[in-house]
Amino acid sequence: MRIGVFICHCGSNIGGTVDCAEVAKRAAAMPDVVYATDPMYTCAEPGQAAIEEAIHTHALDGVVVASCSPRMHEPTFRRTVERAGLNPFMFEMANIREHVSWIGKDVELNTHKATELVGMAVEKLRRNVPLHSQEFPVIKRVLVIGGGVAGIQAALDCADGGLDVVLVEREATIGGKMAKLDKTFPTVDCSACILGPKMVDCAQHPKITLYAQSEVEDIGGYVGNFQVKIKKRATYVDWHKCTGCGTCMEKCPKKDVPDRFNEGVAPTKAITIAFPQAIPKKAVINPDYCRQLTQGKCGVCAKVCPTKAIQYDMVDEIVTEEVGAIVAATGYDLVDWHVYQEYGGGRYPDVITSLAYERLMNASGPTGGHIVRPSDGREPKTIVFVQCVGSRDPSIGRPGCSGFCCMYTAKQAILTKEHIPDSKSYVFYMDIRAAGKMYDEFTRRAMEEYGTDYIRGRVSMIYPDGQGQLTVLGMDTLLGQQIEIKADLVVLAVGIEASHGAKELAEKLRISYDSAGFFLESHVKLKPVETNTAGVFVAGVCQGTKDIPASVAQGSACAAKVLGLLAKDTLSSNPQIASVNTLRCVVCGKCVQTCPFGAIKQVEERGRPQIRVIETMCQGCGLCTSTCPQGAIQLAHATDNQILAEVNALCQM
Amino acid sequence: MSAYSYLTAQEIPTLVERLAPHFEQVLVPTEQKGVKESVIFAPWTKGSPISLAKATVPPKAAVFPKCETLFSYKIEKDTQDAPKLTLNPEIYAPKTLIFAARPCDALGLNILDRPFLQSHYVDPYYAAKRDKLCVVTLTCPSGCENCFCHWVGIGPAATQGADIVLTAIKSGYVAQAMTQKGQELLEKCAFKDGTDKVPEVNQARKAAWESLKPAPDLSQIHSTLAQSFADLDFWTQETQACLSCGACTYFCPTCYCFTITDEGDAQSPQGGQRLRSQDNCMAQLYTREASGHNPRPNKALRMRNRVTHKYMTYKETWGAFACSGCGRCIQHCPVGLDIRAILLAAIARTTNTPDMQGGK
Amino acid sequence: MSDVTTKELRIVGFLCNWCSYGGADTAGVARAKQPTDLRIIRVPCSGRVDPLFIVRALFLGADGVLVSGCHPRDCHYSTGNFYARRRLEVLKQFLPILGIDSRRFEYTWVSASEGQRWQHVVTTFTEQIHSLGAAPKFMDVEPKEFKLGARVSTPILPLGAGQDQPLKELKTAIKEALPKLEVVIGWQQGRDPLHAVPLFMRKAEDVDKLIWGPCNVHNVATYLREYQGHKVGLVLKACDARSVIELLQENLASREDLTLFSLPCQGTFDYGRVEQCIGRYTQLSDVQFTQSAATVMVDGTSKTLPYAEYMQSKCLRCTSRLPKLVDISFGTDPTEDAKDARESAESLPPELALVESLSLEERMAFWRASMERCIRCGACRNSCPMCICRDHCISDTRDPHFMTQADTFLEKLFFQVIHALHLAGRCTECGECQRSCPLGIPILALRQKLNRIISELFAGYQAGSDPSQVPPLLCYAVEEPKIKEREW
Amino acid sequence: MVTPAPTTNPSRPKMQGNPYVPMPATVKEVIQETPVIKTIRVVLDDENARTNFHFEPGQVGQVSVFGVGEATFVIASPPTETNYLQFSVMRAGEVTSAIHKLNVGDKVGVRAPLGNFFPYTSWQGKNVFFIGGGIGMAPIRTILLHLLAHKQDYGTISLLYGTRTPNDMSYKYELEDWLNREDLNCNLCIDTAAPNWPHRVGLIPNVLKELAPSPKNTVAVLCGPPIMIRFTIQALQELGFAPEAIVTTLERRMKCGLGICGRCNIGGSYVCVDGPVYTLKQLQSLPNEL
Repeated sequence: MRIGVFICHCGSNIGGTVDCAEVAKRAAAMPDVVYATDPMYTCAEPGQAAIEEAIHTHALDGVVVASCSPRMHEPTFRRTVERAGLNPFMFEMANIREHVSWIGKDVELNTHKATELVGMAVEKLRRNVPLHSQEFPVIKRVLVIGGGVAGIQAALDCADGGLDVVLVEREATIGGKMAKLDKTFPTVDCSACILGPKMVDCAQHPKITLYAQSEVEDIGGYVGNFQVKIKKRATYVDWHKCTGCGTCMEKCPKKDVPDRFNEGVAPTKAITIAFPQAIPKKAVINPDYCRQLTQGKCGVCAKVCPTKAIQYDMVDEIVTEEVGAIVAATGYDLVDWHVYQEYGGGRYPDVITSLAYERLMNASGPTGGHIVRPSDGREPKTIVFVQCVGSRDPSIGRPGCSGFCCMYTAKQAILTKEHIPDSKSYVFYMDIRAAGKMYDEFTRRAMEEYGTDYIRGRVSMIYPDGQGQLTVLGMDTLLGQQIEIKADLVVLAVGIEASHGAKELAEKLRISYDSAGFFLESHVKLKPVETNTAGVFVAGVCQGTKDIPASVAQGSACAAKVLGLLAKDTLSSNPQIASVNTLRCVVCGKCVQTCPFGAIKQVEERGRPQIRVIETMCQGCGLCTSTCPQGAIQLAHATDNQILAEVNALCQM
Repeated sequence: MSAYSYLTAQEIPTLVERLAPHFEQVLVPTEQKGVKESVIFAPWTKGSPISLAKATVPPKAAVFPKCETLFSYKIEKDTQDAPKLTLNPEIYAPKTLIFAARPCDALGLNILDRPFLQSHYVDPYYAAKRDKLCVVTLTCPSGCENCFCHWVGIGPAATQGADIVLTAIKSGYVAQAMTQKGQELLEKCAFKDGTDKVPEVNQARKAAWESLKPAPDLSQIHSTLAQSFADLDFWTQETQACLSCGACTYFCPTCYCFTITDEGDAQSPQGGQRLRSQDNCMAQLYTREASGHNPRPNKALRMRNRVTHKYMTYKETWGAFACSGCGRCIQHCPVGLDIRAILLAAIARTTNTPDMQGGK
Repeated sequence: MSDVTTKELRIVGFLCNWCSYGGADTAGVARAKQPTDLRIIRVPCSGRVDPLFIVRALFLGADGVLVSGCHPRDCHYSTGNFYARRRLEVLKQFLPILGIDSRRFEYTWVSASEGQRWQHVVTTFTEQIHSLGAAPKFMDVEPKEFKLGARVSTPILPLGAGQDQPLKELKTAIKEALPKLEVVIGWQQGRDPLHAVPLFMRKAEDVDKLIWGPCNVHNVATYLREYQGHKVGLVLKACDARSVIELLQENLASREDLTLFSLPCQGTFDYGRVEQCIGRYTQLSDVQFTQSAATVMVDGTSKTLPYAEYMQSKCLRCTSRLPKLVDISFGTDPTEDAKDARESAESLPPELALVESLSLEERMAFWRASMERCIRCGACRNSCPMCICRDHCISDTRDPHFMTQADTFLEKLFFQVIHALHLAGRCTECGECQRSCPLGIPILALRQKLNRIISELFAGYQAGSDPSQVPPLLCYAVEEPKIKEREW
Repeated sequence: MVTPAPTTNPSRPKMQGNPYVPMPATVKEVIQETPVIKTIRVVLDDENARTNFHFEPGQVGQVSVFGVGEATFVIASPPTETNYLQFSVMRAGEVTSAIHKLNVGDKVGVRAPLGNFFPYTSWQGKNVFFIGGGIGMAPIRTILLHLLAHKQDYGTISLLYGTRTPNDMSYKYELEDWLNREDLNCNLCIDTAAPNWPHRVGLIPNVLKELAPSPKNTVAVLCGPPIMIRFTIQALQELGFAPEAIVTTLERRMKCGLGICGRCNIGGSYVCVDGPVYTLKQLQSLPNEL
């Protein structure tokens, strides 16, 4: 082999504490190195040109650059050597800036360390082989999981961009959490008025196929070629016939069914249409409560349905869709706040969540928009809002801020005053987080124009005073004194976590999630909607707390990414993948079992079992290589022999 | 001086002590601690205990080491000129004494001599060591359960291949010089003359012979095996229990398969070595070619190669068996595979007589 | 290449590309001063780190090895670090049995944003290695032998005694099953009545050769891999059955292909001890098995082998005398009689007890002395029922080139480490490796140690107990109650 | 007593000195023949070694890449070529991959000549029909060129060279010349039809049957992969060639090359010293271990 080594000074960044010329001199003595030099800025245009020139002049077939982190410039230099006719993988980097010159001042030690890092890179490079990508066709369809505002936005943008969209929604209607809200901050405009048209667009868009009351059962395949199994849960109503007239719901004799959509504010029936603007506006029977389904007698809805849409023998159905990309927009659920015994743990009917409070305020909610106490239906006059219930609380494992509670609490305080002008609202808060456009102004209005009392401190105890009111004990940390408020209604700003079932979905998508269940993006800043599984994107709160504008922005961002990805007719596979040496493989299947991506399969070839890596699915983690006892499956560019060469080089230096 | 010396049992260490100054290395059977008793030929230093038991591992490593350097190589770069390649052959051949080997061990050395010294090429590594080797054997007092030295033409009291032969008698040991080299050494040791003990020696050797059970006639075994060669069912049947581990070959005093490998980067500062290591013809990889083609892909074919090499092809080439009947392959086989049983089965197969179970 | 003489120690780091390598970059960008000793090898994922790399580095003279990956749940490859955590924890606890201080190896999690944490990790680990000093080199340790201590001795009933009738029934059953099976593997008498060899029954008359007794040492499950996909029968001791179960766990055998026969077993001979007692002999004419001992006639002398003294130590500790998984068995299950064994099963087996009683330096000396006599015959490997690679052992190839051909004790010890680590969570402790070693090297100690580590870490897991269990190193848990991850 | 050692034909060139130590050599030229075959031309470093080096066509050499190991290849240049030794190497294992990475000026080692050679003197006055399949063309080339250099001693010289695809043909730079030579009846074939292929199409045994060379006073010499050898021998026998008129070379994994280490033996015949050239008649006398 003929290797060229370039020891970058990076101005004085490296040159200041590493004797680059000396490193180059020592590198020249290393095996297979035929050329070594120490340019000032290797990544700059003249630096790259010098590499290209050296490749030609010295007939190099491999290049080592010792400079900054490969996480920074490896792609740059790979392109450089490729321009000069080398395979981009005949290149190695030694990180002598972040790992050497910037973390120590001793020139002698640094020079020594830099030399050894270069030595390792040379030994690795000597075992590199050219790697080549493969092209494969893509399916120009996208799956959006979750029909909240983020999912709706992503679906609409993708569909408008010309892609076929499959939108899967777990509930009977799309709209997500936003559909439950009354007004939105900081403009206090009607949530339904701005979301509703988008929901209708979704339903009517010729390129969008909507599966409501459905879940993703299984995902196979890889970027460009996913096979998705979708479970359409039985609705017991033939949606082709159902007109959404609501007669069934009206006549259903079962009246004590908990209402998920209304956050349990009031009971509902066993056959329901979630809310008047639901999309699709179709009835669904709750099989856990329906008398016909649980006891085998009733059949009222079937009798009253004008279109004979009721179908008690309906079963779940699995449909398979093939898509090229997936957007996950599964949103959030509230933290289980019942762990807070000091707030009653759910025992007091007049301590409610802010989401339930939204349903109380909402004109299409069960109270028709009248704020009343769940316990006695009276209008509350003193309302206490408690912030950070289940947020910023490491004791329950939820150390993070939920992001939007400060803002909606201000909104709810304002709306409360507008609904009940003679009411008084108190807000217990830790810090006010109002960092968005017009946000701080908005909270100020809540305080200044609407007379909401903001008390900095936590509520230590809520208990009924025995006379129909709740005693709220808290601490005003600014005044340093105990506060006691007699409240008619307490609204808890309950923190959020990833939607229930998100972890299971993450495993199907083969993406990571954090302790609150939020999906992990590929890079926190630079790849906020990508994930580490190619072709899978995340939008909205499923990735982390965010408000409506941010969710919508992410929905659009995902659409842009998907449109960009699927704009090509073919994709090229990552060549840094595992491959099986069938002469050595004993087909024990341990790699198949451990592969995080299901990218390794046992197949029959000429009647004999063989292990095969699906090139487009392999992500290049190398778990299989360290699992295989024979060393028969090797990850290209990080083979056992390459890593051993580095170990040997290090330990024998 | 006589060719016989007499020494008491207590004088065995003295004998080694007196022989030792004439050698750079003295290998004596040494007992090892472990979960079972084992005895290996280990370098002797004054005071080290000497076991007179038959060693677990034959002494062939003295001439054909487990692993030896053929030469070291190094490529040094020169920016101006062409790179410089240096090859340094290393022939390590200390003057060595093997003490208290058994007759089968000594015969084993003779069997190794032919391919290494008398074939198309003289193996310089083997030749150098063999040339400087002196062998003192101890005759066996009796046959033992695994041995079958008398099947292959020697016996418990055979003397071939030894420079000095020790025989235990009631009152001690008699050392008999068998070669000029042995005679000179024995003289230097200056023990009591043992000529008068010769009848006792002969009696002890005779007793050893008499302890043996009759051996089958192996004079035609090469043609017997040739007739069985193509009968794959036979070989498959006989090797069912084989685990292909290779204990039989590594513990064999006559097996001389080896492999050659390079270890170490030629361009590294320390260079590298081309090593020759004992290898194992029972391994699947032994004959597999880079293309994946393997002329001996299963254990039956490999066992056939091993057995026919020992009793057929070596005999056809050299006129003798490549087996000294030491029985280590039987004793150390994890599944007790018995090469005697294979030979008897081959005979039974061609003569159509019933299989002599277990070879006894 | 070391032309700088400093007090630097050799510390090797394996960092995953996505989190920890980025974390180290972040520390660099923040100019977070760190000791210079560490040299970083960039790997895609902590799951890529083969524990053998670490042992190799330590054997080659590294003074410390650090592995750092993404925090659990944050893995770029979603689950790579979960596997890494299990493997690396097992390795860390395993190192001391070799004589290596476990503090020379650490693994931790650092994310790409945790520059400060990286600085802390490097500084702390480097200080830890400096406080330990340069690693003692195996090459500098004088070989030293140590003798095995006395073993727990439990009264034990012989496997041969009183089994005549069940054996007869078993033979009949095998003959009945034979037409549907390609072969049934059991034991027959070997070169003399004291030695058994595997028996391959294909015809009814072969079945008459079947024996059942304390000489049936071989684990016939070892042959199962050769017959994968064929209908075979196996005559099993309870311990052999565990190997079968483990193979089923790994999908390397399929239950419907197997017909499992057994009789209650009460122990088999430790031939190392038997040979010590009997010594060299010319002829062994007869063996009588009674309730408590076997009497052997050798060269005209009668010798007695009381079972309690001459059984394999695994038999003295055996708590289940009839396999958990069996199709056809006869005789009564004497497991109840094994109460004493249950107690002794808790104690350390003699090989492990010996090594554990030694200091780290003595362990190095012990392994050096033991492995120096190894002649790499491969009997330990090939007789292991779980050694599935067989002809494709990683030690016999240069692709990958983990081992050299050089005949040094360290290479040979490394081979034992490979074998042991490849068995981690899979070894049923049948002891065939050690039994097969012609040189009596107590290599079982390494496997025994690993099994105890695995059992401690993974809720008492024992390989080969339940065909539906997944071996612990082939799966993971998001929360590992027993793994105390090192958070510095 | 010990029978006399196996005798080597005294006229056969043999390795001199310590037979395990290669002669240092330098790569002079590297030719990419096909995607998987490279030809290297090496020059022995030592002048004495160079002048004293003689070999016969068919003899093999062990090429060392130090640090990787040795592998056996036929010396594919004719003995008349004194400027270099040529080896054509198909990439398969570790050593061959290392050879493929060699550059001009790199150091290698050569242990040669080893083994026997083609018994060409016994072919004088006869027609010779050469059959080369794939990489098996390398040994054919050396003997073919040797015979062409002494063509007056032989009858008609024919060649059938077949590969899987046109891309797999080695020595492309010579083929045109061979096709045009008057003194060589050169036939090329590939397994399946390919665009712009003007020559024959079909598997070697089938094409051979189409060509149907007369066995009369003719020797057939064939080299190639084991499967091709097996079927081509069948075809030759069908055409009426006698076992002693069929000459082939065997490929075995070799280490020492000296007839000791025990890898390459077929029964008692060691391919490294008794081979690689065998007549079918000789092979038939060996135990059937092909």
